[in-house]
Amino acid sequence: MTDLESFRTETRAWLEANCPPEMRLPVKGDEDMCWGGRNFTFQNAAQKQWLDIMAERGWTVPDWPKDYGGGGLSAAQAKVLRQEMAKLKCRLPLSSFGIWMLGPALLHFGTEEQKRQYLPPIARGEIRWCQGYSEPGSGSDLVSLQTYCEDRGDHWNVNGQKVWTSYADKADWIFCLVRTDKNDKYRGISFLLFDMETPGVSTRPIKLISGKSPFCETFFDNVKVPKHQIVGEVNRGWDVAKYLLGHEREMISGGGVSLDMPSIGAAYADIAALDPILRAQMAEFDIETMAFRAMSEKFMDEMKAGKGHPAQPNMMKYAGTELNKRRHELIMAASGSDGLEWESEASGEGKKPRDWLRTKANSIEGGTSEIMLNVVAKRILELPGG
Amino acid sequence: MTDLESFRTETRAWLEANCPPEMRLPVKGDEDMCWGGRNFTFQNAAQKQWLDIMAERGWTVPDWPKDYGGGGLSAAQAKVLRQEMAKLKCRLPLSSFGIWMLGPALLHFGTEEQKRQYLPPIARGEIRWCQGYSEPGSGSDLVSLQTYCEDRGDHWNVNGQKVWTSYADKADWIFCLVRTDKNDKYRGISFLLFDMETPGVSTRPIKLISGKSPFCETFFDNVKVPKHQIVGEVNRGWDVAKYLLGHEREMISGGGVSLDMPSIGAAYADIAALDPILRAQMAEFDIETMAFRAMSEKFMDEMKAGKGHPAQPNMMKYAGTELNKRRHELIMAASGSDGLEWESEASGEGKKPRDWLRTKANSIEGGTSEIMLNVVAKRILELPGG
Amino acid sequence: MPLYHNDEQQMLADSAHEFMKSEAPVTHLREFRDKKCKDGFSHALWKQFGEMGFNGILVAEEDGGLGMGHYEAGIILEEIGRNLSPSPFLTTAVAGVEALNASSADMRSRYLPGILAGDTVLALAIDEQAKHRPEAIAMEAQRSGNGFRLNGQKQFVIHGASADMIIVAARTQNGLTLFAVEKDMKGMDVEAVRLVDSAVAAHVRFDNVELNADAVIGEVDQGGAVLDRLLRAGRIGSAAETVGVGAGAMDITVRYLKERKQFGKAIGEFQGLQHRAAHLYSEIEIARAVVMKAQQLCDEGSTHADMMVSAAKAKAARAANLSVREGVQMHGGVGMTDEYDIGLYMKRDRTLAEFFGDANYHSNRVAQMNGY
Amino acid sequence: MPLYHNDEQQMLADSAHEFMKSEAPVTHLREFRDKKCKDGFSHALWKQFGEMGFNGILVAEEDGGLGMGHYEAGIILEEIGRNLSPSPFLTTAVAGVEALNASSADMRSRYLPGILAGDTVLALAIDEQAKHRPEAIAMEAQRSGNGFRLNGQKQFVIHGASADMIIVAARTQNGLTLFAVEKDMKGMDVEAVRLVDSAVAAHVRFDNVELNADAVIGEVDQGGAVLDRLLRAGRIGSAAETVGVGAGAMDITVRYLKERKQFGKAIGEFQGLQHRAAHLYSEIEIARAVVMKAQQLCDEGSTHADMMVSAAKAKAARAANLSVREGVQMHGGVGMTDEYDIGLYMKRDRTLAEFFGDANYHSNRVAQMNGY
Repeated sequence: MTDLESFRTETRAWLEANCPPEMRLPVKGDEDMCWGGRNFTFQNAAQKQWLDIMAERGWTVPDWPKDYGGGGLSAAQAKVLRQEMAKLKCRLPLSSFGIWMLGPALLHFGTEEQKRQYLPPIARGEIRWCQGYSEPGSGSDLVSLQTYCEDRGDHWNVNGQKVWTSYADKADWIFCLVRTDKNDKYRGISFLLFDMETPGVSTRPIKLISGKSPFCETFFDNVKVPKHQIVGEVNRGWDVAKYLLGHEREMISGGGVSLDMPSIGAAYADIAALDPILRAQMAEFDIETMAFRAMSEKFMDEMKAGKGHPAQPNMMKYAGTELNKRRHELIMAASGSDGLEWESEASGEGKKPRDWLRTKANSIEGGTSEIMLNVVAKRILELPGG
Repeated sequence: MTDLESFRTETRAWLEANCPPEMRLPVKGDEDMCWGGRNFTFQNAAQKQWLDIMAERGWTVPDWPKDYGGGGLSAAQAKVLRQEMAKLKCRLPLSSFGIWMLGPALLHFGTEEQKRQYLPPIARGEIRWCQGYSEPGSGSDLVSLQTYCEDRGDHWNVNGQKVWTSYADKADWIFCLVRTDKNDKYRGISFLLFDMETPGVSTRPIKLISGKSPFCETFFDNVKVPKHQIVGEVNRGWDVAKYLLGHEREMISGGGVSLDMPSIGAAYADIAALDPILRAQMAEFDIETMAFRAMSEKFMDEMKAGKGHPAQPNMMKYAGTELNKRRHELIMAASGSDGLEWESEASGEGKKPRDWLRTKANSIEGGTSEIMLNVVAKRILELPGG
Repeated sequence: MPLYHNDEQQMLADSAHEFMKSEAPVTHLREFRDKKCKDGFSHALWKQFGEMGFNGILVAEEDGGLGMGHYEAGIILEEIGRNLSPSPFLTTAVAGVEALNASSADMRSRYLPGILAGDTVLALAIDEQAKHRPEAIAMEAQRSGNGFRLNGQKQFVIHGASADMIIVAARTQNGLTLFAVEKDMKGMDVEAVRLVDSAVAAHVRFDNVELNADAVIGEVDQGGAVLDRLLRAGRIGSAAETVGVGAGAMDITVRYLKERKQFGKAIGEFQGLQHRAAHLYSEIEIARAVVMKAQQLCDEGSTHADMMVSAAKAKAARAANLSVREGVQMHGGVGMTDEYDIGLYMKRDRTLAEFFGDANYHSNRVAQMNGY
Repeated sequence: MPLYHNDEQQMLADSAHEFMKSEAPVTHLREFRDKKCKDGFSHALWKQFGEMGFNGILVAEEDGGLGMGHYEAGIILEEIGRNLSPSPFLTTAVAGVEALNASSADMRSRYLPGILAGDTVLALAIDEQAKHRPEAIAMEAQRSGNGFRLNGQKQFVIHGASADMIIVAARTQNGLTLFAVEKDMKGMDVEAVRLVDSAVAAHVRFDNVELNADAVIGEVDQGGAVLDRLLRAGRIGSAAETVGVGAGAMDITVRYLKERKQFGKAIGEFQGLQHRAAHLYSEIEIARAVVMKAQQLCDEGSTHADMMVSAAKAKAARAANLSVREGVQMHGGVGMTDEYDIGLYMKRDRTLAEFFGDANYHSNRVAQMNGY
């Protein structure tokens, strides 16, 4: 038996013994996820128990070094752990922007001190982070951000506003892009960390067309931040941001379309039988789905083998999100007036139309379709200009 | 009886008496049209007779002034003449770029001398004109034209090349945009007329993807042109060109889609019955056709009433040509392998695929779809930039 | 008739434009929505519609109306669409009135005065399933004494909970019959549902609802023709409103393209967006043209009217759907927020798309009418 | 299996790429076309295909072939598509060989050696009407002595006039049977027709053509399964060639966007064209992925192969059609001239679209397989 095989056997045995049955039920929504943090209310004792024993082994962040609260697993071992958790339907013990975004940035750009200070509480689910990138005036043109971070000698003083800060109203700390030099667009941005309880920080949730959302507007009014809470060099925060944006787009490109999305025509065969035009659209869409599913498989295979074009995630994000929007347009057409109900028990308080409306953001968040196409045109097709 | 009504009665009687029966048969192709000119071979005696008697009344150009060979009819009378000719299925006595393009330009910009010299031979079908606008390096960006026209004191000396000069190999004279000032893009262009038999002029037909075509490349190698053969002021030829481009686009916007285009699904009902996806596409297309037909009617009505936006022909040209291309894609799909035959008697030597391929030029010639969209964006929607 | 407004129509358009802009703009919809207004529209506004004379457009002069046509009704509806004005105009003064125009003098005098005054509200109970399919009406009205007994269910009855009268289509022995069913009849169960666009529709269940013979609109078993008339008016009317929604969404989007700056210039300077905006303009113009053409054919009583109405409904739906989708996308993040109006256009477009049959339904209908 | 070439496949791809580029590039097609070459392809090139070993990809090792799969055949076909190389590879070495693989050892030994050597050319007589519809084969083969008598007609028989053997699908008493019909049989009338892409197809009429029993491919009445196998190979093969055509058209168009200057800059700088080019790239990538997936499923003998093959054929056709349409449009005027290559891609795309069923046919097939 190879080392990896014995690791698999041991892992499965441990998971079977330690993962509480409640944590092996399907995740139905945000309420079933563990986000951690100072103010988090655990769904039940099992959720807390599962977090604690996984954190103890470093398996909330299996491939982080043990010194920073991780499991110190190799990539191959981490994959085995993921596979075994999937087989046993174990829930993620902890979901966190700290794990997905700040962690990788700190591991790559942070000082030894910063890693020791910030990573272990992330791994243990003690501190919940949010991300402060977008501003009202800087969406696609992120680098035009205006939130100003002034050097006051012994501290930074931050003034400005962020938008689309997911769960800002629930997070403990924020990692944030701020302007430290007004005269240099790219080399005037820094990557700053601070506590959301610092005086001068306030948040306001954003209501979307689909209803309530985790997104917030976040305001900074003379927020004082200690000097050492910058990641990387002062004025070189754009390097950190670019590194993280790559991460985000890969996440989204993977998540846009479910890989086992079934035939939409089969799901609405009764409607298709009555509406030959919709049937034709569904047939075309089923083909698009099958084709994109194959593309996703190819993309993943190539990524793993280091073969794909580095800008390919942009293409995937574009195609996947546009496809998902189209899917929900078809669902609405198939659902007719049932799909219009917004406040009724039968409709689950408008689940279908809210889902449909929510998909419209897919091609905006994490880089608009237009930005994706720009990147494909320039970096893959090498078209000139701009 | 009003004057117009009696004009209608008289006109119909005259047409019935004078239009030869051969000239009342449907026009099946270019070979049934009378283009006139020095080297034109009349199809038959009737064609020549019809041209001559119509020219005698000035009715080859009914609304031009009588002094220049026209009929001197009012707009209302000219419309009555068109209507009565349509009712009796009289063919056009003369088709000519001289009538459609140069004539209007001369009437608007020409000197009295130029009008008296050039217009009557156009009206009588004695001189056939071609148009020299596009150059290999200047397609959509017409104003970048390079054919250079040098002032040699007692004459102009022309060097350069034109493309897409329709029937240049059959025309007697050319009206042509040339550069007279290399330092001013717009105000360095002049509108020049000269005989195609002038030494240094040569032409070469262009073969299209659809087969033979009336288009030519035309080369000028030290062509000497008398000084007075410029229309309008020297260096102000762009004004004339813009005036004419407006004419051309209106012509094309009207001509792109036949107004009584029948249901494509009805025409291919047998195929539609076997292919539900094609049927759905045909249903969508029939709706587009009906809608565009209504739009054409509205556009014409508004134009006549002086109500439409002056840039609306650009929208019509865009929408009509894209629709026509789509129509031929559907015809090809419905025709299957029969529609692939290129050289066979059964296929009329590939009429369907040649027509299909020819439509691909619709959205390029007379201003590309991209240029039309630019104009709509800027002049109608008033979007900024460029 | 040329395809543009004559002077009288232009005056009507100007007055409708001013009226909706000042009395029922998008803020009016927001206010009603946020108050969770039970009926989904303002009765005071409906009264004003009456005062403006809008409600009499399709009512004959001898019945106290203006005796105008679908073209003029469409002028009002396009402005309603452009402002997302919530009102029972389409169900009551357009589709409802067209059905009543086929009814007896007695019935006309029962309902038309209230409609003209902006007092009475009508709803239409046609659909029985999630998709519009009037060919397959299954609900039955059985003879019962001098009258009828209704059993069955209807859905997507817009304004069904607030209507004074609901026009109900049901099978009778030898055909279809349309009934005028007053509110609160015994055996009726009306369940109000808020829709995505904040309109309120109802599921209506009929359990042995007893009707008098005078509830019949037109003749017994002859309701098919009346229903066709009602549907034609509803379809071309909703198409006109749809064009208004599409045009309104386009206008605010084009405005946003001029205002919003990214990468140091207005985003409307980017050719990628310019071309899509210009294409959208073309689609909306064409949709408006076919809607106007269909209105004219209806008003002329042309035999081609029915097919052109379906073409218009389908084309308007496709164009407006493009407009709201492009609208949200071009607005970017703010387009997803409730604070901006573009999402409200997307929601209204969705409801209108289903009302009186969607683009697919009407495309298929055109194919069938063309014999394939 | 991962969805990218392994080392062996990459070597094959490199050699096919080099071979087509040097031996059968677009100029090769032009030369043959302008000479009005009777067969529509070069027999010398076909011989070279044999020498390169391409023709043995789908032939079993025991029959002298390489025993590879559809994935590898697709590698050759994509390069054929990219270079518009005229050859009988698809009909002979792909679809034809797959039918022969289901035949007796005797028949295999009769034809496979000639195919492997690049001597023998096969054609396929399946379609009887303008559209591909193998479900509705009407042509009949009646028992006659020890053999059969064929009557009927076939069309769109590519290489039908130059083929050494034509595989003919016909109805027999209890099913379909496939026959290997040698050239110049008595009663056969072969009318060659030049197609839009300069390939030569034939209308073939069979008037009491007498065949021996050994002309049967596989078993009598069991031809349905053989035909399915032939069609599957032809469909996924033509899909791969179609991806090559689409990718080739895209490549020359993107190159043109970088070269052509208007308004003082390369037209590829205009965002309107950039976005369309990037979208096109996305479509071609996705089409290639689904074609590769379908090839793999075929090679694995998966039960999902058939549906994925139809999806691949449909998607490849849509993507390549977009590519050639965008290609001509983005080339502008010169795209309409015979002098530029983009029009040749449009023409080849058109023929490939119809070969083995078009996108609509296969979309419908996917819907049916999904039970709707």
